[in-house]
Amino acid sequence: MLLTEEKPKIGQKYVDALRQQFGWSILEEAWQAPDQVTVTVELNSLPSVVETLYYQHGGWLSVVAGNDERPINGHFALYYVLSVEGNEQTPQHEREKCYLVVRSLIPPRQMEFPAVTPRVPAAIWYEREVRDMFGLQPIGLPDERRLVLPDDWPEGLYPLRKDSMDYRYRPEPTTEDETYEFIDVEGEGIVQVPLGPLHITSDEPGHFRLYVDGEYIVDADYRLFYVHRGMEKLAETRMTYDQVTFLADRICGICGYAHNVAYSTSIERALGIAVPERAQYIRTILLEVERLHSHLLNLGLACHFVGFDTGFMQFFRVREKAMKMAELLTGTRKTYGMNLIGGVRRDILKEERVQTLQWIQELRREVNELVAMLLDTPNIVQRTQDIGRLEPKVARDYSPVGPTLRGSGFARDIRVIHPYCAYDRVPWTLTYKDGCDVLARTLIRADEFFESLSVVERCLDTMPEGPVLTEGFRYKPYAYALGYVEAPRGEDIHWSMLGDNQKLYRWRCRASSYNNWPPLRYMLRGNTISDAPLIVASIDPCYSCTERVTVVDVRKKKAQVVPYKELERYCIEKKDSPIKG
Amino acid sequence: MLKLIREVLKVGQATLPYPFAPVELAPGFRGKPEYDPQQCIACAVCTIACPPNALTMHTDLEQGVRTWSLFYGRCIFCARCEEVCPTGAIRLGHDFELASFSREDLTVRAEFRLAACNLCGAYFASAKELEHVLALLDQAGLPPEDAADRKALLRACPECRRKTDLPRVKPLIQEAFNGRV
Amino acid sequence: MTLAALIGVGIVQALLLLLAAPLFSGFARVLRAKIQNRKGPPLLQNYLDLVKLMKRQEVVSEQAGWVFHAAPYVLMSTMLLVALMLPVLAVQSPLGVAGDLILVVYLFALPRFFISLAGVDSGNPFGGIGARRELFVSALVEPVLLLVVFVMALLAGSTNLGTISCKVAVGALPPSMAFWLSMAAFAFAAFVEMGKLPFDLAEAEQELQEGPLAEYSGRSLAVLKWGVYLKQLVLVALFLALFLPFGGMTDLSPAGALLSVIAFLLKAILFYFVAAVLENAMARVRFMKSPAAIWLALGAAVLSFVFYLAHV
Amino acid sequence: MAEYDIKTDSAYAIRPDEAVDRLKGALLKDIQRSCYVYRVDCGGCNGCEIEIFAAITPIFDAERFGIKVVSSPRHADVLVYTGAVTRSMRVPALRAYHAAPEPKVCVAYGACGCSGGIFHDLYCVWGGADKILPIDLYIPGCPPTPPATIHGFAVALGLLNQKMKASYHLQQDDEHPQLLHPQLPLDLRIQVERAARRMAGYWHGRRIADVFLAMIKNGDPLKLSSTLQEYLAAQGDPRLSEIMHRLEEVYLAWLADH
Amino acid sequence: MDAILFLLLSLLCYCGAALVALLGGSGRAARQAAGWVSLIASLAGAISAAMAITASSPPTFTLLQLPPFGALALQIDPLSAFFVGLIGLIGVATGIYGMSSPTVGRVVGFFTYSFLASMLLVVTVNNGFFFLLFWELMTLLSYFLVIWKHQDRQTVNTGYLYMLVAHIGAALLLTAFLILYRQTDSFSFRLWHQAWISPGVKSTVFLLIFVGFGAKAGMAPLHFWTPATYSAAPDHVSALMSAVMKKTAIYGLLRFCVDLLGVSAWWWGFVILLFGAASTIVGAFYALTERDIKRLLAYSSVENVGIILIGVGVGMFGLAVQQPILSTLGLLAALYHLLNHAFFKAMLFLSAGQVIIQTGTQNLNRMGGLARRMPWTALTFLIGALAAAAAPPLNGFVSEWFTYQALFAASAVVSFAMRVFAPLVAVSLALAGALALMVYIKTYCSAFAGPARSETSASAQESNTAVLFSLFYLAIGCLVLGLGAPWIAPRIAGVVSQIAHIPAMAVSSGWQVFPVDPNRAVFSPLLTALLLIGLLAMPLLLIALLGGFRAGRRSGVEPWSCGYGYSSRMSLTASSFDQPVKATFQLLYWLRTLLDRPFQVIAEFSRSMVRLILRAEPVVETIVTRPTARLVESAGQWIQALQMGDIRVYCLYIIVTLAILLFAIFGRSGL
Repeated sequence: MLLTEEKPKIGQKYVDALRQQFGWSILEEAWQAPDQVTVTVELNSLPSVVETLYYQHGGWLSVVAGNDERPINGHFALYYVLSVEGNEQTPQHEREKCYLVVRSLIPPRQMEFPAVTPRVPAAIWYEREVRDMFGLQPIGLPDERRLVLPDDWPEGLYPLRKDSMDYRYRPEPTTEDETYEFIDVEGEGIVQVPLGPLHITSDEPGHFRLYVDGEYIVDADYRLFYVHRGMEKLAETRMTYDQVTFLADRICGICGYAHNVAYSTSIERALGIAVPERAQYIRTILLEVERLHSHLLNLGLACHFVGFDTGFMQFFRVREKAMKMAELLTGTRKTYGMNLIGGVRRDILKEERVQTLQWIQELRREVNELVAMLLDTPNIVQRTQDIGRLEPKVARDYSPVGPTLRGSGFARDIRVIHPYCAYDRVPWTLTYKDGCDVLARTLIRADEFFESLSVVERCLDTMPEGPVLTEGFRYKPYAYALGYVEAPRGEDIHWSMLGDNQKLYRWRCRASSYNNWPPLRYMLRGNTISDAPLIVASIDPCYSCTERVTVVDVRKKKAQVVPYKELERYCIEKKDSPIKG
Repeated sequence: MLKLIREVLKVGQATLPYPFAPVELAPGFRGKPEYDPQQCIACAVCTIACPPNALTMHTDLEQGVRTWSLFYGRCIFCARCEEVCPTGAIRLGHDFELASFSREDLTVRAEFRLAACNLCGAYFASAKELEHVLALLDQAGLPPEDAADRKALLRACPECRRKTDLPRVKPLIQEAFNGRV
Repeated sequence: MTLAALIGVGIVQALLLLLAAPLFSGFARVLRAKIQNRKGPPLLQNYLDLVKLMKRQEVVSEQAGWVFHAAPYVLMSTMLLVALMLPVLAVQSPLGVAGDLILVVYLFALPRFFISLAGVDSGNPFGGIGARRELFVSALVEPVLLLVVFVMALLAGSTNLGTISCKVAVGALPPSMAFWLSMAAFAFAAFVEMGKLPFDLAEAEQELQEGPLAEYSGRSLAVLKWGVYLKQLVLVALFLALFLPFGGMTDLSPAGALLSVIAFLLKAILFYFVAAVLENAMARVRFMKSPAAIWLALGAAVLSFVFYLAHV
Repeated sequence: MAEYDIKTDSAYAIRPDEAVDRLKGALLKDIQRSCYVYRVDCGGCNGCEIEIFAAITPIFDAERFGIKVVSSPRHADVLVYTGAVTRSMRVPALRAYHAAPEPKVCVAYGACGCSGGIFHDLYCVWGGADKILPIDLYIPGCPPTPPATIHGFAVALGLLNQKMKASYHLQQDDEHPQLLHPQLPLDLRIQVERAARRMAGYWHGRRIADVFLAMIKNGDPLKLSSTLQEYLAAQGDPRLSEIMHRLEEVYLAWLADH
Repeated sequence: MDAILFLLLSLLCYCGAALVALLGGSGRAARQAAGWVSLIASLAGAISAAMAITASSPPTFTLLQLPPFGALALQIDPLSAFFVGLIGLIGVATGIYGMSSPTVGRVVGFFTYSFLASMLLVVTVNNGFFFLLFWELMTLLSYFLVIWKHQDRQTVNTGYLYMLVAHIGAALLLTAFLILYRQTDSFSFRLWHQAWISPGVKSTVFLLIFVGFGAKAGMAPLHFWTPATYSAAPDHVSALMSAVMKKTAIYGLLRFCVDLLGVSAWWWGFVILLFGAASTIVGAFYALTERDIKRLLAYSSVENVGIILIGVGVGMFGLAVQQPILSTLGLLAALYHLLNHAFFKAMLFLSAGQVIIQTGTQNLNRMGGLARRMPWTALTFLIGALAAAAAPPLNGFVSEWFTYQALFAASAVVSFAMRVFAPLVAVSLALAGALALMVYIKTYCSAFAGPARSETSASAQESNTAVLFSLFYLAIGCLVLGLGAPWIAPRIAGVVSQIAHIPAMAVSSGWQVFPVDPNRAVFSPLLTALLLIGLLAMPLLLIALLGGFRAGRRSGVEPWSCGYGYSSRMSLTASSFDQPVKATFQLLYWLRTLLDRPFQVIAEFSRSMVRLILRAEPVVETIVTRPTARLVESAGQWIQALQMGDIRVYCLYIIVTLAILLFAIFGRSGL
């Protein structure tokens, strides 16, 4: 969209730096918002550009979107979305934070692109996904396996290509048994423990293959995307762009509203709609209410997974209050359906406000007691401390998000870095810890819970007047922009491009867990079977949003097999990890 | 451990008596969509708005019948239908006890007659919708001759309407083209 | 009491334990619900569950051999045998002619052998891990149990269950530090053997999906569950027989019988109550850390032995 | 879209078995007071799963009816299928079905489980559990609330009766939809309703607009302001006052136009 | 004389069997013939034992007189009879096994049967010199059996290690015997028993003998040769070595320390007790982490020798403090366990042998699922495993029960050391028991339960009838020894009273056994067994009452693996089984690794030393070694299969040993 010249362009200096370094490879820049810029680069320099942004300018890989733009410009396109936040050498106040999208076009006769993964590991899943959905071959990607598409999907059928198939086309299954090849871990007597897809602790399907030596996890591999339903295709076909908000709710049954807001803001940004202030506040309140019940859920589940069912039950008992709050404010406990493009569907009147404030008081008191009780419980700390360590270096390489990242010492929260809704208007503090373990992540959630209560309270107290909905805006064909929200699990990001028929041309929604899955393997290694469910839960995974785990150590360019003896030693001594670095 | 025991004793039994007593629901709770076929004009706005296609409509132009149907098994309780319904024929109630042994019991169907074009005799719109629009025209308080004109026009199918309207529209179109060229 | 009377008492008490076992586990279940601020299931829920399971089809994995089929029955029969031998209602061991305390301790190993084997035999990956955990924990607990048994036997001068029980009941063993510490160590060991949280490592639902139980279904599951309930109650009865044998019959009389039944039920309820509070107020021990907890019990047992040597 | 439905001749496909069907009646009697439930998530969004969780937690406590969520399908009496049955989950879902003892009750849970919900016709789902296996009970909802879950189980076990009935309405001759606020001019009504919706959303908006329109309809237009003041004073809600005043403005502007 | 006749018959038949095996060719017929002959030999041995044990005085038979060393006489006193019986009973099993097992070929057959004969001689000879001679012969024959099957470097090294330890032990024995000879001027056992020897000398002799026999018995910490040796030897040889040969060391200990010398100090028993306890613990722990099925069984033998030694220790302590009850209990427990162990361990080794033949591997991780392929072998293995894990009421438990009772009795005596240590030893026994349970569950699980983890394992065949017959023979033996305790224990107690020269005491009445004092404890294995079986009716009754039999059963479904397709790699492996123990008791395993190294170095060193000697002394080689070798060579072309180097070395060993012996004796008489 067009921007008037006076508006400051945050992030211009990164674009300039790129132009300086890569010269003619930078073909084009387009601004979608003051802090959103899309830079088209020549395909062969794609990996270098992304690497430069990632490692030299403090970039974090948010999402990669593939797009079949043949009907528009005759090419396939790749969008590498990075949140560029300035490197550590830059003084804090000078760090500009913007979303810089690196775009490259792939001619349809070529159908391949140089993989970024060998340079930036965080891209591993994205590039596998692009291969699955568009049939674009990432050259140099170490992992040949499917990621998103099920095992029984026929070869050579790429769902997201515009000309491949009807969205309803269901090919006959090609196989009745799993054909996915798990990594082979060497070592005498290594047992493969399957976790899932139907496991009591994962309330959602996902298959983990733990390679265990006795109780110790030597390595892990995973197959996710059991929940791949194809909603991106759905949004581009059956639904109109304003119905997609209701679909976005159903990306995830817990943090659906965050997706909803992310989607709505992406469209609103693309269409240049000014959302009323009051609606922004209401969205903020509901986002935080969602965080309330999501964090209580995670705290409860953490108790459940260590066998402390009383804690689980207590947290769930209190959580019902948050659910009632959601029901009162939105009419439903979970999938709120509160957003329309341009605003929200319900206002908050006195009754709701008073009741909510009262529940907040009660929640604050009760959860305070429960958290104190939890930390007071014998062996809780023993179960969580130094378990499932996510080393800062691994975290930096894989761009995890949310409490998972903040538990490893990074103060990174989209609400601060790229404020949206009303987060820059109500005061709140960011929590991060450097324990790198399950305990740190759990405590962050507890802290954030109380912070959320305050945010809701403050928003309710300072809500501005005015309408909650904008109507009568114009639909602009082929406009595109990013929408982002810090969901309870971390940054949700949506890249939406409108079509020309009241529908979306392309919708790429990336849930927070998507970025948290790949480093999970590193968190599992060296722990015991007892810890596995807890570690998985500590990233508070949302399978359905990710819709997808197999990681290959991309730095070594192949499935890395650590000598078994080394791992055995590590498991016992717990130092000098052979996996590090 | 002591903190836990204290908490447990303080709270006591938290379980609600449901189903032996009704549960308390928020006033704005979005429960089962209650359909009032009397009020429905089979205008299809809801079926277009419905994101999961729980509301569908089948029009049989041969028989002059339009069947509206709602499948609770697919409903996502978003209340878009309530939001868009012009006559308030569908409202989300507070009922949530929808469990059912068959898909059939989760369906609500309503069959409406279509109005036939007073010019060509083809079925074109739901009779109730037409009736409702005509009533709205009355409510709109238009000048009587204008209203009669419009009413007459509305009783024709879109095809016939276009044909009827052509003489009036033609100069306008020509003007527009001239302006461009 | 005459041998016939004793055997009669034995049969009665074995039946009593067998029939009351689901009740006590149900009681634990209700307490668990109460601690979670829930209304909880009816007290007799476990009976309903068992009766239901009996009527359900049995599904058997293709990997399972006859050991898998035999294990639940072995568990129940062994536990019944122990139930026959314990001085529960009488202060004497009703079936003392069959064996002594050492036999009892080793009898617990027999079903463990079969259940663990069955866990692996079913081919279920978690069954195997559960079996391994069960054995590991019991390998650690066994020495504790035996040392305590030895101390008690030395105090009483016999490994005969009835003799020890009698001596404690009539106060022939002056309460000493050795006695109290033995009691503590044994209570702990029994608690661990009962597979209660935080030591339900073999059946850890969240980690192992009930471990060796996972592959069982229908009547086998019913018998297995019943056997597990019985094993728990038998362990409690063993603890009570050794350390709190008060209220047991010395002669066969209706009043004595009634009194002994009531006394036993009260003591067992107390044990289950304390166990329920403990198990619901803690997280499961991290499996690889469980030895540390058990060393503590071993420490207590050793200390009781030292006190015995020092006549304290 | 019949042509896109599953036709697979899978080794796991479920073959009809009359003997098992006959047993089902007896089963209900057995499991009425003790019912083990196994959850099979066939690709749901997590909403249903967490609501099932919520149904076993203190506030709703399904265990008081003897309902217990178990961790192995071998123990199950009832299998609860959630999710729209994604392609990858078809075989695991069937494995769970075969792993459970016969006879068993299969429940389709949530909009997705019942029919595929919003995803019903997508390429990577099969659109509801009943496409791949026989379903005995449907529990709609998105997601069903914990009370709905408990009600559903009670119905499945025959403890409560089903409330839903299929209905078929045939248009009658005397059927006339009522006009909303027929006494008021159409454009005023529409303007007020629109403004109310923009200010307070569809749900509050309609109620507020109805109150406001009733005031116009019943009262003297000149006294509207004071009636409104009285009403708002009684309500004591600043936000409501703001909305009502905005509606008043709309009304006054309309009056000025006419 | 009848007993002697049978003994001679037995010896002759064994020799005959050896010759038949050697000369009969490699065919099936020869194998069977040899097997039958050896079967007769074993039965004769058993009969001889049965006769001797009831004889009023020990039957004796003098073969020849060799003046400087005394008479080569065979004597079957109750102790000898007990061991003759043991050899006979186990010999029956190996004989039947040998008839059909392809491993018992010409050479192996020859050595096996001669080995049995040599053991018979060891336990019946009543002269120190000849004892040592036959002892050496037994070692040499078993050595050949060890290195026979595999000729790789590892096995040869193992052979060296075995020989080295055996000879260090033999050297100690030799020293002890020479001391006794100096004291008594005779090699005759009778004189050794009658002579007065000062307590100091006695103690020295005791220590030498204890270490010497301890090494042979595989007592910790001298056990390190056993796993390698047993693992290398053919399965029936491992069975014989573990079940019988080891026991000859116990025989030696009892014969010399208890019978001949008489226990003169309380600490003798105490030392044995402690070493026994250490062996149980070490054996159990190390067995647990093995994944080679034979090494595992070997370590388990270490554990069981420990249990036997505990009994011996308590018994000897009882003798020293003149507590005949204690002695009776201890020695009874020891002998009983010795017998039990022979039965179950022989069975375990034999069935393990079948498993190895079928799967082609000794690695437990690569077996699995054999219970469906070899149900009968699995059943016998299971019985053996239960017995070995001391599950009541099988034989393993009965003897452990006696051991516990012995320890309990010991903790009640006045000696403070015993009061402290006896209960602790009982705890170590309990720990070892629990670990043994784990060991055998692991073994059964990895080999027989679950899915097949290799192709050979998936296509395994049931053992043939003869093998099964021998396995069932041993399994029934286990049951009989367990349930028949009230009838068997008094017999063993009788033997004990004879060895220890104490009055016989009642240890059983009716169906019960008790530790002399029935008030202290009673145990009725038969009643326990009957009740266990009878009570199985209870669950069945419950099922019947609650209508459980009407519900059907459906089998043949995949194991539930969380909804994912099942694969055999998901089932538990042997290595995975013991990892928690390994991680918890790291120190113990670290010690083993640490200690293993020097032993390997010693073995390597001795090997090179032997080479050096050979090279330096070509004279000896031309004069003695080569002719001997040629002689053996001429016995048949089969001998070429043996590595020449080895034969030379061991002939050299014998010669050197004899030379030292002769020098010592004649050197003295020359003085």
